[in-house]
Amino acid sequence: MTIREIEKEITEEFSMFDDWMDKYNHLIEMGKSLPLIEKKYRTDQYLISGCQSRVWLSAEMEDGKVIFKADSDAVITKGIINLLIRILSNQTPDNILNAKMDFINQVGLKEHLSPTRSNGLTSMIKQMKLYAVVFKTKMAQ
Amino acid sequence: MTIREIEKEITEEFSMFDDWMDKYNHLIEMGKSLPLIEKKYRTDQYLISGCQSRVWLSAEMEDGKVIFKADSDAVITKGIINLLIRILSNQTPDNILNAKMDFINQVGLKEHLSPTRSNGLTSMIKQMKLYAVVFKTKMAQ
Amino acid sequence: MNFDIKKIRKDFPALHQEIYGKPLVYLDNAATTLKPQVVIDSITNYYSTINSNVHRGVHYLSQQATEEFENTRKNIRKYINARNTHEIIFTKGTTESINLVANSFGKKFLSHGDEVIISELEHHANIVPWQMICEEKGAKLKVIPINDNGELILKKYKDLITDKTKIVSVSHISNTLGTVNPIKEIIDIAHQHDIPVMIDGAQGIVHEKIDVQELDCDFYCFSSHKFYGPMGVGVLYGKEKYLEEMPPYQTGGEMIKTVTFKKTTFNELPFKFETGTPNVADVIGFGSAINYIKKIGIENIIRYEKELLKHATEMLSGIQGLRIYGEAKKKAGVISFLLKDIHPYDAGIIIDKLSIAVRTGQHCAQPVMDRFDIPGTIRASFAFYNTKEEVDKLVQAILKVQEMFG
Amino acid sequence: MNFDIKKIRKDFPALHQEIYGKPLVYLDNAATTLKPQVVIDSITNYYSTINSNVHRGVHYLSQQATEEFENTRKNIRKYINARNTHEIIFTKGTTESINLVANSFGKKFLSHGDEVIISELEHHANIVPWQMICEEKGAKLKVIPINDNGELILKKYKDLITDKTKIVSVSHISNTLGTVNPIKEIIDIAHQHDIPVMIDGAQGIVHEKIDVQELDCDFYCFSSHKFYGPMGVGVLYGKEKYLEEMPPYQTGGEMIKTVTFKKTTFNELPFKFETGTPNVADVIGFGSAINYIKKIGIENIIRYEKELLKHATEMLSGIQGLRIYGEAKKKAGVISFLLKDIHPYDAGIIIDKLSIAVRTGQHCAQPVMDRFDIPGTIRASFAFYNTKEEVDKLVQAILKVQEMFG
Ligand SMILES: Cc1ncc(COP(=O)(O)O)c(C=O)c1O
Ligand SMILES: Cc1ncc(COP(=O)(O)O)c(C=O)c1O
Repeated sequence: MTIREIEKEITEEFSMFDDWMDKYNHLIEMGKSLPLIEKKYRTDQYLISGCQSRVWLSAEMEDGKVIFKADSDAVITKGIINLLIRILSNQTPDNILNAKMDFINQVGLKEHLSPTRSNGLTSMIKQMKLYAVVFKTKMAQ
Repeated sequence: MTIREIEKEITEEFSMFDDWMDKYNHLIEMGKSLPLIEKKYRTDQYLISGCQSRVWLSAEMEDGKVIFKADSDAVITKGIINLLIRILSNQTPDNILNAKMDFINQVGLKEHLSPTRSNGLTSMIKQMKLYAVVFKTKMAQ
Repeated sequence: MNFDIKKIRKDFPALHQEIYGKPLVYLDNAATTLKPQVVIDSITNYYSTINSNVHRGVHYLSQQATEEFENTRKNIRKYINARNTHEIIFTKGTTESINLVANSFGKKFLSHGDEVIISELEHHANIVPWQMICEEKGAKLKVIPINDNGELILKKYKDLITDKTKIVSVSHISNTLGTVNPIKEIIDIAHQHDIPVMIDGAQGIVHEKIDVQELDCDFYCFSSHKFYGPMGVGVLYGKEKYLEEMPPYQTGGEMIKTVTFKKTTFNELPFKFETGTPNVADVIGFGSAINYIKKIGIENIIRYEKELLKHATEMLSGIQGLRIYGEAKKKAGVISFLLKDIHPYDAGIIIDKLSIAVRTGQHCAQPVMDRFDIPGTIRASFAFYNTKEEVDKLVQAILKVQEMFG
Repeated sequence: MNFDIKKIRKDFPALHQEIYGKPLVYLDNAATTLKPQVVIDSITNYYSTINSNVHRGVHYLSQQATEEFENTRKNIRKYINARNTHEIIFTKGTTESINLVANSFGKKFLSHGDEVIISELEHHANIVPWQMICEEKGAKLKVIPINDNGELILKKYKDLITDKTKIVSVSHISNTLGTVNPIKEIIDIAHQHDIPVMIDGAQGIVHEKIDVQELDCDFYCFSSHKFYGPMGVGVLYGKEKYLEEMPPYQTGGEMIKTVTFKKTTFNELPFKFETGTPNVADVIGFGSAINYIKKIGIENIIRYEKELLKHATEMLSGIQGLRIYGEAKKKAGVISFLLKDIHPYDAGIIIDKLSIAVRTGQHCAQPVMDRFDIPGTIRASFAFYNTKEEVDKLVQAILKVQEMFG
C-alpha cells in the first residue's frame, strides 16, 4: 500500500470513534500489541531523547525499502509509534522523505506531535526521515 | 528661635503662595542668595552623593551649637538646602537629633526629600544628624 | 473560621473556565499558581497609567513608579520579617536568586578543597548552580541523603559537616515529595559551625509562615509566580553582612555609582545586586499578591491546605495499586504518586483529557527519581482555592485511568 | 500614508491622563515606552485563562502556554530575520543579554592579554559587564572614541583592532546622543579580521528595521519594555555557531537534559541559555507588541519619527542659550540638551511641573558626560505616538524654565 492509502485507512479507522476515550482505548490496544523492537535495540544508542516517555527506534534496509522498528515505555506513545510504523515502514526512502503525515491532524493526535509536547514523537519522525536520507545516499553510491 | 518656631515660620512663608510656580520662584530666590559654603569645602570629601545634583555639606561646633554650611550645583536644591540650614544650623546637637522636619510635607516639598528622588537631600538630613551625634559624643567626653 | 472558599474561588478568574468541555480542575500549583484578579488589575493599572522606569527620573510618573516599586520591597521585608529593607533583592525568580548566591558567594568565599552541602531532594535549580561553582572553584559538593519516606537524614547531615564546609543550601519544602524539611534545625546545626545556610523557599513561602529572623537563615529565596503573583519576579533575602561582602553578580545600569573606563564603583544595597530596568509592573503586581494573601491570612491558608492534603492523602491511599512517593511526617502542598504498571505519561494524558491539570515527569528533580528508581511521578499539587470535590474528581480520574490501562 | 496619529494615540491608554491637572506629554520613551492596549489585554488574558508553566506539562493549559510562548520566539525570529528559531534566547532585558554574552563568550574565548572593543558612547550596560570579564580574564578593554558631534571615529576603531581582539560590542543607537552608529561598517571591518560583533540594540530595534542576517552581526539584543512590550523580557539573538560553543550562563531547571550529582548534561539551544520558569505572560505580551508594530509598519514609524525629530531639532535649535549634545548626521529618537547656566536637574523639575515627562541626568552613560564635561543633560526621547504639538509644548516649557532661572 502507498503511504497515502495507509493514511486514509488510519483516518477512516479513527473516524469510527465518537469520543476521545474510544480513540485512546484504540491507541492503547495498538500500543499493547507486541513489543515492537528487539531487546538488543532497547539501549541508549537507539534512544530518541524525549522528556517524559522514552522511545527507541531502529532501521534496516531490505529490498530497497526501510524497515523501522520501535518501542516505548509508555503505552499511548507505543500506540502512536505503531501508527507511524504502519505508515513509514516498508516504504522506499523517497516515499518516506515525501510523506506529509497529514493523518496526524485528521485523527486528532496533533497535540502528541507538537514539539512542545516533548515526548520524542516529533524527534522520532525527524529521525525516521534522517534514516531515509542515509539509506538513499547509500543506495546512490 | 527653636526649630519648631522656624518650621512654623517657613510654613507660613510658603502658605502665601497660591501656585507651585510662585513657590518654586521663591525657592530659586533662596537658592540664588550667596554661595553657602566656602570654596575649600567644595571638594569630594564634603560631597553627599546624590544622583542628579551635587550637594556639599560642612559642620562646625560653636558655643555648643552646630553651624552647618552647604552648597549645591543646582539652584532648586540650594533653595531647599537653605531651608534645611535655617532650621538645623545654630542648634544644639540634641535639638538637631530630635527635629522631625514636618515642614517638608506641609510646604509641599515632600517629593524632593523622598529617597526615591535620589537628589541627595535625604542623605543630607541623615548626614546632618550624623554630625550632631558626633558632636554630642565629643561634648560628653 | 472566616475562610469562605466560594468567595475565594471567585477571586481567581482562571478557575472559571472549561477544558475539553468540563470545568478545569487545576492541581498544578507547585508549577505555578493562579493569580487573583487584584494582581491582574494591578498590572493593568500600572501599564495604563504609571508605566515608567524607576529610580532615575525626576518626572512625576517615574517618581510614582519608584515609590510603588520600593513600597513593595518594604512590604516584602515586613512579610518575611527581614531586619532591613535593603536585604530584599529583586531577581527574576528562585533560579536566578540561587544562581546569584552560588556565583557571588562562591566567588568570594569558596576556594579549592572547600565544601558545599545540598540535599538529595533538591530541585535542579538548587543543584546545578552549586555544581558549576564547585567545579569552577575546585570545591566539593556533598549531598544529604533522604530515607524511604523522603525525609532528610539529619544524622548524615551532621556527619557531612567539616571545617571545609562553606555553605549549606537546602529547600524548605520539596516540590516533588512535599517534604517539609526541618530547616530551623538544619540552620542551627550549621550555625554551630559558623556556616551560613541558604533556603530555597520556592515552595516554602507558599505553605508556611516565614520569619527569616526567627529562622535565622542567611539567605531565603522564592518566586512570585508560585505565590499568586506575576511571572518574571523573584526575591532573594540575604543577611546584610553577607550581601555587603559579596561582589556584584550582573552589572550595568542602576547598580553602579560611578563609571569610567578606568574604574567602576558600585552602588549600595540593594541596588548593587539589581541591574538593568527592573520588572516594575510585575514587582508591583507581586505586592498586590502579598496584600491579598495577608487579607486571607496565611494561617487560614495553612489550616485549610492541611485539611485538603489530609483528605487527598486518605483518598489516594485508598486506591489499589497506587503508591505515594514522599511520606514524610511533615508534608505540605504536594502528592506524588504512581499507578502500578502504568507509565506516568500515559496516566497524565488521560487525566488531562478528564480536564484535570496535574503534572507528570521528573519535576526537575531527577536525583529524587533515581533515588526511588522510577521514571517520574504523577504530581497533584494544591492551593487554598482547591476543594475536596476537586480531589474527588482526581480520584475518579485515576480509577478511569486504571480501567483503561487495566 | 495610512498613519493616523489620532487613531494610534487611542491605542495607548497611558497617553490619556493628566499630570498636575494637565494632559501628560510623555517624552521619556528611551527609558521605557508606553504599551498599546493589545499588549495589556494579552497579559490579562494570559493570567485569566492559560496561566500555566511551559515545557514540562502534559496538561492542556501548559500545552497552550508552551505553544504561545514558542510562537513568540518564532515571531521574533521572523521579525529580525534570524536564520534559526533556536538563535532567539529570552532573557529579562538588554542588560542581562549583554551580561550573558560577556560572561559566557568571555569564559570560552577570552584569555589573558586578549582585547575587547567597545565605544565611548555606550550605556553602562554595555560597559561594566565587559570591564568585569576583562578584569577576571586579564583582558584589556579598548574604547572607540567619539567626535564632538557624538559620532564614532571609525578611523580610530580600525587602529584599535589587533590580532588580540576577540569581540567588538557597540550600540546600534545611543540612548544619550541619539547617534545611529554605522554598525554595518563596524561589523564588516571586524569580520575582515574574523572578530565577532555584538550589537546593543536596546534603542536600535525601536527606530530601525532590523535584519540580523543582512547586518551579519553575531549577537543582537534588546528589551521588550523599550519596544512597546511588557517589562521583564529581553531578547538575545546569537549566531548558532557561537551559541553552540558558549557554556551555559545561569543554570537550573529547563536548561538541563540530565542531572545526577556526578554529572549534568545540558539541553539544546535555545534552552541551554534559559533556566528557571520563564516570564511566559510577558513574553506572550511582547509577541502582541510585535504584532502591533507589524500592523502599523516599522517603515511608517521610521518615516513619522524622522519628521518629528526634524521638527524638534529645528524648534529646540531656535531657542537661545540651548545647546544640543549629539549632532550626528544620522540620528534617531533622542535629543539631549542643556540650557546655559541652568542645571539640568533644575530644568527637569520645572518641566515636570509643566506635565512633561523628560529625563535629566547622565542616562547611564557617564563616559559621554565626561567626554563633554557636563553634569548631565535634559533628554527628550520620542515615540511614534508623540506629536509636533507635544514638541511645541516642550519648547514652551523650556522658555518658561529660562524665564524662571533667568
Ligand atoms: C543603549 C541601551 N543599552 C542598554 C540599555 C539597558 O536596557 P535594560 O535596562 O532594559 O536592560 C538601555 C536602556 O536603558 C539602552 O538605552
Ligand atoms: C523547590 C523549588 N526550587 C526552585 C524552583 C525554581 O523556581 P523558578 O522556576 O521560579 O525559578 C522551583 C520551581 O520549579 C521549586 O519548586
